[in-house]
Amino acid sequence: MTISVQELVNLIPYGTKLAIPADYAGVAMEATRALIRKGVRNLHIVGVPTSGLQSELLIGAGCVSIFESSALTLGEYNPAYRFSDAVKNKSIDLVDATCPAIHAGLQASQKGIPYMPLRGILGSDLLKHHPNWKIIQNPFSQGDDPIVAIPAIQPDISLFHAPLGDKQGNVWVGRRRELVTMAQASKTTLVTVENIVDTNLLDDEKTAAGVIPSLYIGGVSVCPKGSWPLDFWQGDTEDTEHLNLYKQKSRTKEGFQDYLNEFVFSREHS
Amino acid sequence: MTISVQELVNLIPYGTKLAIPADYAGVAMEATRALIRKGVRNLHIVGVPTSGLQSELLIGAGCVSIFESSALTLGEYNPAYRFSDAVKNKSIDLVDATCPAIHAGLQASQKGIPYMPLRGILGSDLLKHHPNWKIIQNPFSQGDDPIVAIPAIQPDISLFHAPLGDKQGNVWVGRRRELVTMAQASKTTLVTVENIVDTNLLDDEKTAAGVIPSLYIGGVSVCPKGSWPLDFWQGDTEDTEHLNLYKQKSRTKEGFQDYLNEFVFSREHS
Amino acid sequence: MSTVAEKRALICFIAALLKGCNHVAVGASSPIPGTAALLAKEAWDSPRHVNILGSVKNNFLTNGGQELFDCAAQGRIDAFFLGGGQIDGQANINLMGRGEYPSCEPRWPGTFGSAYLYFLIPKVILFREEHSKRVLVDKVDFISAPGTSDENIYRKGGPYGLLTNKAFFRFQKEKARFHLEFIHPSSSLEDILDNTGFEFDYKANTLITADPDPELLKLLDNKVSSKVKEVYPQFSHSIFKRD
Amino acid sequence: MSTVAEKRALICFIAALLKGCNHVAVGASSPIPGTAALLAKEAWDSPRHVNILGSVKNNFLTNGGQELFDCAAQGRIDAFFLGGGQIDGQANINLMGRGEYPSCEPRWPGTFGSAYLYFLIPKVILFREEHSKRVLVDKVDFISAPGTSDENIYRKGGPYGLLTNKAFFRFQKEKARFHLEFIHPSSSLEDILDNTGFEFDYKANTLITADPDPELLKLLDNKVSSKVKEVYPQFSHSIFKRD
Repeated sequence: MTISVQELVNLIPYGTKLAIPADYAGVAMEATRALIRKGVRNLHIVGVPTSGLQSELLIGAGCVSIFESSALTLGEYNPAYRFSDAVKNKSIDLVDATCPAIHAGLQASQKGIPYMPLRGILGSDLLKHHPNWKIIQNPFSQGDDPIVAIPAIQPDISLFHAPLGDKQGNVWVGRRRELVTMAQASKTTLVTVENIVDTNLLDDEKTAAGVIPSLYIGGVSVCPKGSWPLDFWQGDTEDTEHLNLYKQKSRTKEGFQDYLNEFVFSREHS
Repeated sequence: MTISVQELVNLIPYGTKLAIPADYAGVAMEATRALIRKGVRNLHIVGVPTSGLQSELLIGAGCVSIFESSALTLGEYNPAYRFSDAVKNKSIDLVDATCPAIHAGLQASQKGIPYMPLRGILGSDLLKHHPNWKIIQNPFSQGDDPIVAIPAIQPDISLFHAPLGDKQGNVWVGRRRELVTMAQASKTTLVTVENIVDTNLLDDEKTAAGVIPSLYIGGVSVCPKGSWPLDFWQGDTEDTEHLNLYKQKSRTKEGFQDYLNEFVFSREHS
Repeated sequence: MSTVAEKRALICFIAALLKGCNHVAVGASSPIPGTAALLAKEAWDSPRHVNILGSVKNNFLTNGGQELFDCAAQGRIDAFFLGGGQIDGQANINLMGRGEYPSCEPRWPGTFGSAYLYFLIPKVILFREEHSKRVLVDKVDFISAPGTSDENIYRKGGPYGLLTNKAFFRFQKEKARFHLEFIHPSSSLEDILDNTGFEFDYKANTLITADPDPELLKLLDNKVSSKVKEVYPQFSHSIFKRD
Repeated sequence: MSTVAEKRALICFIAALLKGCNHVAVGASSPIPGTAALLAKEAWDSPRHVNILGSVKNNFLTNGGQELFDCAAQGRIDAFFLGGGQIDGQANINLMGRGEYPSCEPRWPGTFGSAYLYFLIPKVILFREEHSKRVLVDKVDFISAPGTSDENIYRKGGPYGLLTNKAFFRFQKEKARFHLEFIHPSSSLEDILDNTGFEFDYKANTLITADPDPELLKLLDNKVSSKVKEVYPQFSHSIFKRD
């Protein structure tokens, strides 16, 4: 029941509101390269709660029109030159948030509620610029008690990389439970996995505890080392040399184009 | 680092707001009997989202002043005579809710927010009688769009029975994730477990996915078959004979007192 | 018609109602709907997903007790079953108790998730075997969950119909009123009029419920019985011969 | 004072600030605070719980990315560290970028969780090694998270102090102003006045930061270094000799 990475990304049309996880939670980098090859445009990225190289590549390749997240960080490899450029040139719209607000927006969608109230944030300049947040009064407080209402964020698709899938279409994400929230909050979810197991992941209560059931999954593709060159919490560590190379190349638009030509357009892993 | 069941229930004072799970999620029945022996009074029970024999016993034994839940059901062994009697005699205060509202109230406490909005409920007579719920307007809707605001439910203590604990104080609850919500929503959590393992449950990512970390746990007691006579999702099935006996005995106040004398007061398992 | 045959006919009747659904959830102590859902999955692979709540083996939810409700709110549950100690002609249901709340007598267990799921699951089938004026009343004493809501109320779901051991009523949302659609062979229009406490629409020539498809019954015995045995051991004992 | 010795002194200084905490959370790319938290746990078993975010091994959270924030809102995190491309005299921090938002130049990664955690964690230690007028400004260009809030704002936490490679300032909530508490041995009051872009309170005889306790340094080398190596391999290489 699995499909190729190419078939997987063909399920992501122009203009998709696409939720992707932070670098530590399993990023579908191979699928991202396939997405760039396919030439997708106008993505509304939701980085949960932040994003990294994946968004940097998509933005640099011109696939993104809206970037909604709490940060775009390459960690030790900062700054993200293509992102910085896009910000400077206003070639993408920014929806800058704070991590718990991204989580709360997804949880509101998960629960089918229009919004979730959230403490904090008041007095942050984020509030001045965010297009959707509202300050409301806490209805249970006698006195003046403003609180921020975070409207639901419903992505069209969540896309990530996970350690295991099974033949029934279930996916194991362990304690990366933001992926569960993302899957439930989104209309559907596409996953690349390191491996497909022969058993049903729900049959063993130990693995069942970390499973996203097939009900929420719209497509699974087997893609070993699918998060390269990023590290994977249940797999390889990051490819330091490659990331340093990226940092060098991406300083200029031309260098970035060279990088894409060499590592994205000329390579079809699946 | 474990304590006896007696020591565990000594951490539950008079007047505790006590969250307990539904029968299918692991009920600390042995601890409940110890609690009755100790003679606790004025409990505010929060049945998450329903309760069964545990509340029936506590109510019958006079330990409860408020019962807040979506149902008290003995399943095939209904009706719950002691509960029915208490309702008729108004010897307990009822806070009748609906399952997702109990979950939402706990999730609001877990997230440190004053309330969570929730769809449905409007037009149910629950709304007329619930002391805390409010109808508010959805701040993101242009038109008239009433929605129920469920205030946070913060229990003093959550009490349940789980399959495994470890020496670091972590507890494994697998996919019974309402127990995670309960633990995070409550000021502290007391647990009886079937067994303590020698390894750290967080060391293996398979088990880690189902762990409540020790940070949230206030006491663990080893108590094999701690959910008897109820069934346990990772252990024995229910003791049908005993539950039929209970049903018979509990028809009258005197029969119930006999039952307590025989199965609660005369037995100290720990 | 024997009770066993009646139950088997109800199972087949419900199975047919579930055709076309993707995901059907069933309460733990609802053996007839549960068996029907398993049968429909076996017969048509529709529903594709059947979730028996309270069961460990036949429940694929992994996010705790809240997931069922979240899943319904996400529009990912297509059909569900509700009962009630009282059901009235506007499809209001009462799971709380008879008499004036809070001192109901008898007090039933409580409202469970009905006050929520009734709003969010498109096809809620009211199922109550007992067909009497005690259960099917003109006005419920307590509305656990209302059958209809005003236009301004967010409501994605609600009652599809009411199935008893005498008949099947289709609920007409616009009129907030039941319409008698099928009369089971063991009953009659007079019997139904005599034993229903609410008014409903009907035609003089209301159809008799068709006998269950023999192929479906065969499938039930040959393919579904072992699964039913796992989930509802006692019930399975009562409806399958070779136990 | 060498850079290595300076970093080791900062570690010991922070460790002392964490004494008395139950649970300290540290960002993945904060090796000095992370090492300090591990050292304090080793030295005093206080904090009892240290959580290094982004790490698999040294992170005991199991409920996904949202748990850190929920945990803070529950009052279960006692201390945390924040930095900032700009920090001003009212303890406002800017992680967004220099210039006028949205076209910041440079644009930094973004606000992360600061706009939330600053309100909810009692002891937030601002830590930024670079002590310059570029970083310590009079007014930040963008308030990612405000240092203080009006009385009516729900706020359980906020800035405790600001530590740089020149000094430690204590934050005075009532005055919304920093007070210079310690000057590191490598600096001086003049140096600090020259390199701080905001006004702050100080006394002429401000104390010099004490040298780190040799016992604590010994513990760092003997007991904590192996753990640090696991979490921050490159950093560990730079501060421990026997690598």
